[in-house]
Amino acid sequence: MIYAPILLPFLAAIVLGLTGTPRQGVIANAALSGLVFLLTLAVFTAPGSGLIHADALGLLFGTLTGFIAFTTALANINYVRGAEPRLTPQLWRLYHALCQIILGATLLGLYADNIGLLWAAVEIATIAATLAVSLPRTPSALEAAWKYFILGGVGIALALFGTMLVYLAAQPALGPGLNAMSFTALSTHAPWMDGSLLTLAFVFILFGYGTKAALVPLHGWLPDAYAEGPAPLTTALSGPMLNLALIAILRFRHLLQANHASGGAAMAPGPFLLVLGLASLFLVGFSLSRRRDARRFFGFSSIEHSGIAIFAFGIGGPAAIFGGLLHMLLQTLIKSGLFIALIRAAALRGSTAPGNYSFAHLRGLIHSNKYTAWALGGAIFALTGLPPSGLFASEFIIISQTVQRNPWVSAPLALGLLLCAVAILRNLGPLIFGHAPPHTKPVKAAPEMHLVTLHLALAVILAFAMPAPVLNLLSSVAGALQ
Amino acid sequence: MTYSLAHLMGGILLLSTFLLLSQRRLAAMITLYQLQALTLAAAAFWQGYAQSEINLYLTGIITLALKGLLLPLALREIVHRFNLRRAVETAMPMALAMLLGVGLIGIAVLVVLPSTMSAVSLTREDLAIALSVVLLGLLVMTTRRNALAQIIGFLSTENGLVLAAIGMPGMPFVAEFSVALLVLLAFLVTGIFLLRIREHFDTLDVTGIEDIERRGR
Amino acid sequence: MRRWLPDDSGPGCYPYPVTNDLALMVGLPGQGVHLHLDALSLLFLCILAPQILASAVAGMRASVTFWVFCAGMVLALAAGDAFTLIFGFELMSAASWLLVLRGDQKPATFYIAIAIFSAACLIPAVFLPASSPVSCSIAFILIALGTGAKAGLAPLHSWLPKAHPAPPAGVSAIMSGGMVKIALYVLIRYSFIILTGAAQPWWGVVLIIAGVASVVIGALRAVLETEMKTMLACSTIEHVGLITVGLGIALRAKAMGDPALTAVALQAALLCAVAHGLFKPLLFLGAGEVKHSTGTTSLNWLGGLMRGQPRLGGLMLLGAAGMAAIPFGPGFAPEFLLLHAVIGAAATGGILARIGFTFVLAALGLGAALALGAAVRLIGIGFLGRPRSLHAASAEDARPGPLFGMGLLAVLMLPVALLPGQVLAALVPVVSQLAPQADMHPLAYTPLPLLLLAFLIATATGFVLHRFGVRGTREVAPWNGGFGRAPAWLPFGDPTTQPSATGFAQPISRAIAKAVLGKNGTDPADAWLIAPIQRLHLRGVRLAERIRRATIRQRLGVVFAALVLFLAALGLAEGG
Amino acid sequence: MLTFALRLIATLLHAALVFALAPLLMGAVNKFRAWALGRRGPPFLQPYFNLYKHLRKTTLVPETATELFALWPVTAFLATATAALLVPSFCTGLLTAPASDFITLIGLFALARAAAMLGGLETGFGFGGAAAGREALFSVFAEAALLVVILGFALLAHSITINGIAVAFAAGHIGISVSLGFALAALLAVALTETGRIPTDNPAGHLELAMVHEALSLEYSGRFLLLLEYAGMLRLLLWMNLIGTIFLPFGMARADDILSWPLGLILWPLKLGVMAALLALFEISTAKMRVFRVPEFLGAAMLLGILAGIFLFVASRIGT
Repeated sequence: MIYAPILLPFLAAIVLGLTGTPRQGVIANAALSGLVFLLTLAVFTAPGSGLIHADALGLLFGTLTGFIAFTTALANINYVRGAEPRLTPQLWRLYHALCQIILGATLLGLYADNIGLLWAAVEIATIAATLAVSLPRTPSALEAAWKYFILGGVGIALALFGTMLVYLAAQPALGPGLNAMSFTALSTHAPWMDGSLLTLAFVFILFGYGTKAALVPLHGWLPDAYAEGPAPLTTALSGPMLNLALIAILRFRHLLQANHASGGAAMAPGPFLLVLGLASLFLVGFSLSRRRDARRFFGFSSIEHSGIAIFAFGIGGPAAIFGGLLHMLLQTLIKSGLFIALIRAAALRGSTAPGNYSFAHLRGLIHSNKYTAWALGGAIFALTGLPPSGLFASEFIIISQTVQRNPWVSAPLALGLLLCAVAILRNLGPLIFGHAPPHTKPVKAAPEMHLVTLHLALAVILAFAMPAPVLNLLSSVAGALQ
Repeated sequence: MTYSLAHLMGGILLLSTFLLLSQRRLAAMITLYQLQALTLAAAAFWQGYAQSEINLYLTGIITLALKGLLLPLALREIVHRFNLRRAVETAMPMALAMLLGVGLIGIAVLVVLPSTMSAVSLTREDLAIALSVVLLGLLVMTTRRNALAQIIGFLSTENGLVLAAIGMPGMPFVAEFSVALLVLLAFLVTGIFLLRIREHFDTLDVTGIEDIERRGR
Repeated sequence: MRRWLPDDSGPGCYPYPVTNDLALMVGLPGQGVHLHLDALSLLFLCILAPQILASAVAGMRASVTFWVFCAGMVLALAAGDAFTLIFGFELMSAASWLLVLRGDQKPATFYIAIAIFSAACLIPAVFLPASSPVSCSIAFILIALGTGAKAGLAPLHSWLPKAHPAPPAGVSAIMSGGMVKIALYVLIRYSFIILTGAAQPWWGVVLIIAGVASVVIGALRAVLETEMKTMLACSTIEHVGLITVGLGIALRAKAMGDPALTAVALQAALLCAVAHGLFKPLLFLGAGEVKHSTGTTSLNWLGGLMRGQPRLGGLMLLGAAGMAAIPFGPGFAPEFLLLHAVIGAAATGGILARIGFTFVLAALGLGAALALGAAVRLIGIGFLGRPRSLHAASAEDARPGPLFGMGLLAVLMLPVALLPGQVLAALVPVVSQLAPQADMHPLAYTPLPLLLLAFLIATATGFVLHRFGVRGTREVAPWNGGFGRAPAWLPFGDPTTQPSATGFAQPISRAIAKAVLGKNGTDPADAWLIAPIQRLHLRGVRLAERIRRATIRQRLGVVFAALVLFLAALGLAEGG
Repeated sequence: MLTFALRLIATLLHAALVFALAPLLMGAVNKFRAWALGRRGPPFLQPYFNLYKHLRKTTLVPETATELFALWPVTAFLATATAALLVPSFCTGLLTAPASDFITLIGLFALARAAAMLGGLETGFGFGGAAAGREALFSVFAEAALLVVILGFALLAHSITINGIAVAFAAGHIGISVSLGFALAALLAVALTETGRIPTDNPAGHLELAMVHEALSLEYSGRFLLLLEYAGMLRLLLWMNLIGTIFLPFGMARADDILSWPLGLILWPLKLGVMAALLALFEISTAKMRVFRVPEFLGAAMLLGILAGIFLFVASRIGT
């Protein structure tokens, strides 16, 4: 059962990559993504065992990934219709294949119980994403892809080195063999691992997966990749990829913490994570003010949210981890909804090609279409964590935990959040309510706006009326990974 | 005997990486890289013999074939085709780069020092060497402006990774397979990139890209 | 009351046993929402309710955002735990931000920045452990900063005159009359109830200093501003300052164990909140109607509105009487109590404190007279005299909705104005809740006997005038210092011969404003606080841009440097 | 019961005397000033004639005035008159004593001033507006100075009602101190400003540009002007009463002790006469200030008031 949602996208990628017109491809892509989503739900009944088996964290984020992939694929239908002439049919085939590969790789990473497999999944996802960014074949897209490739490649190399060091550190406890690479075995035997090697490993893991999670100063690739690639693929679908990297860091952090807490030689993981988290918050807070391109802008905002999650993991303790995971869940929902709306907004103004996402081009959206404007505005607003956005709950938990566990860092955290939120909201007014460019006519809303509303509503429900099963699941994860 | 020989090879690898750092010319860098790969292959064979692991022999063969022979050939082809025989300009004075290299090795040693390394065939020194090679490779990447030189730095980093991997006792095959895959795919993608970049910038020099970047947005 | 100051079991300690309790279904995951009403929150709900009603009647009832805004305020007041409180508080800020944004985009960013700043102070403050006096003091400072920023307390007030005039009048009314009260409610809630055990006299001093600064700056700017709504917003700063001075004196007196003074100061603060919650929305609604009928709220373009809009003008006169704190108006009793409290406070504490209170008294006198000047200017320039523009000349009376809302507030002002003693009696439970040992005396200011006196005098004078004087009046051309009549095409005379709002304020501007405000009348908070922060921010932005423009190699270099740095730190930490 | 009756009689007597003698006091000041300048001056009763003249004149209303034109003089007069009833004249313990809180008094002053300023702005012509702006400026300092001054009295007398202060000061426990001297100077400065005398304003001036109080009533005539002028006279009497009660408390009667009345009734006009003479002397010996010197003048008064307070604290008469 567990293999189905992982294998299906890879198999589908082969088919989609070889045959089909763009229109057939996009329908097939949507149908397949929907199927994968259902399969991720089905995995709850049979989480599997051995090399690939999903724990509660994997299940939860796997479902989220499936859901996002599904909604993105649905929104994709309209996008491809509009953007069809921009790419050759072969490239569209590649595009759809890459959609499926990224989905499959992300699910593989989430469900894998093996640190090597996790690394391989991240690598596949990175290569696929690099290819995806280069798809438009424009100089700036190639440049962005090149940047992504170099920085991502270095990150992957560092992550591999870290992975090997973890294996080495596990030798005293688990001995050689596959067992020393299993998360399940590692976390139960963490106290007996070689602490100082584990710390060294963690630094490499942090830099490796941190590059993938786009933590400052490892973030260099992300804004350009967001801005230059084909919109749905590199933006909406990338949220789950960031989550994958963050979850990887969280899992390794738990090893270090467990070793440290039980008196091992490992250092506490907190300071490393806090430094990177705060650096992300502040750099983004300052960088956002000068952004003119909306996709780059929200790329930076993704960096911010990775930073917040990492910060929460750095604070540690079940509640902060809970807050961090909740933040990731909600942020992914909101951000992918936002990008769906943003692509629609660009379509309202003529074209969804990269370069049509500048704020000056999109401004006064309410004069083009009210529903789109409100949905986009709502999503942007939700990013800031002001109520009624769901992120308020997660940020509230994180700040409160920070104050109780490490009061002094709550000041820079609060300041960083303030900076980012203000920088985001500064753009919201002109974007939604400003004067539209001349000759703007009202346009009808597209059906995918309902998807955005669904995303936002889910984010609110998940934060403020969390269903008991989800709460239990998240709580148990947070408790286990504290 | 086992350890000292493994040691020796690690030492050669480190030395060649260090020399890589000091090289200005692309052709020489490729030669050094080739030397590195060959040493690595030998180390893999030796470790395979010592641990009697069939996987390590396989790794050795892959390294020898792909990194020791194929890759350098391809690199030389690129140098030849794009007429890059001229000296490589570095972004940093050589002396400073070497000094930094020495510093990096120091840090690698310092970091590895506290680990206990019990019941492992890989010694502390081996780990320090592997770490040094990784770091020096990264240093090469950051001190060169030329894309090809950066790629060579990256490749040398991967050599360091493989050196570490072959020393790990009983490391499942997954890792080596992944490394091979990475090298293959990485070069594949790089090749595509290089061609594209040639298409658009008429040169392999990454500075062309940087110019676009500088315009900002 | 649950978890106002959460212990370590705060929202921590997951996993929680999940029950089927409805309260746990909504709210913070696993924690739920807790509501709680006591005398204090009921008082503020009572302050809030008429404003909301009046604004809704005045034309805001169709706006969803408006109702969200109100819901946020009510939720903050009804909150029984920290999460609900701050959720409501920020919901209120966010909704009002949207309303400000729809009105005027320029101040909206500043406004939301302040709102988030207050959340960024409040959330940590709420969760600081109450174990040591130091952490309690830090919590208090954070609470004061967070609520002060939202209430418009100096030096964090400079957003208020920019943001409050931006939205429609009904929203401005509630922002000025209600929203700042919610912030003060949180301040009262924490400083008097939750942190009560740890309260120290200097907490009160902090509030007094901030309050006095607000009074002086707010009142001074109120006299100088020419936009009616901006001027009203400045006056709000002044009244927030007055309330805060009262709270500060009460807090200090409570910590020093002076029950009588505590009671007087608390009564002053609460009564001021009640009164301000009535007349300020009234004035804002009126300003909105002025805007509606003339298209402007600039006093320099108005004049003579009393002729075309007698009902609106009369209601505005009542509101202005409250704002000016003159006897028989709703604003006098709180001012009276407050001055008594300051005089009482000057009789306590060390010599420095006493001298300080002397200055406080002087500053409050200054503020009161300036507020009077502002109110006179509002009525005298805006509603009396001759029209300064055709729009003002042709203004028709206000629409029934807003007039009804204003009338409602005016009717509610009557008991506060004429029966302040009875209103204070109704506040007794609140005062006892805030300071259980408070020692309350009846109010020495009794408007009704004074009114009786005035009535007797009026009767006697009227009799004399009627019996011995010449009756009736004759309408003539104004004397105007002997100037000739204006030509026929200027039915209201030459507008430029009339003193303008700027001209009225010119003596004060020349004599006082130069000393208190910066060049060109800029707010000192703008010059000394906001501008440096903006410069700092700009520097950060430039640095971030430089980082962003890095080439691939430089980015790689940064990654590499960071890695080496982390490794070196690791090596030093483990090896050293 | 008897006490109440006595107090009622005293209050009625107080009211009658205050309302009847206010114009006379104004006449006395004018007469003394004329004498001091070596002129014969108008008769003592001249203010009564003036008021009667206004009573017999038709009241003119400018076309540009609003319906509230009549409200301002009436309000200004009523506020001043009410205040005048609160301040004791020849005896303490009037029926109005409980309401004679100093802050209520300041409030009534403010009300009267606001009404006068609005009256000045009513018709929308230049002089009234300019004068209103100046009046607003003066009041800023005057009110602050007055508050600071009464702080000293309140702390010395343990009471903020004027009656209480008068009783305490009359009891003679206070003695003479530096701080009281400062307070007197400050109070005099405020009183001169409030009553519109030289050096802040010139009641006899005829240049509209330099007027403050007079310019506010330029458009009023007939009975409105009567009310405004009468209010001015009452204000002068009120302030003299106030200063007399606080600084010359000797010989003041007690309302419930009818035997003390005669002395009080004799001493009161004497005190008023002396003060009127001193005022006249002061007025002829100083020049009117420029408008923007007045804030400095009043600022100095405020500082004096603060100094009075500080000396009071330093003297630690009231604990540390």
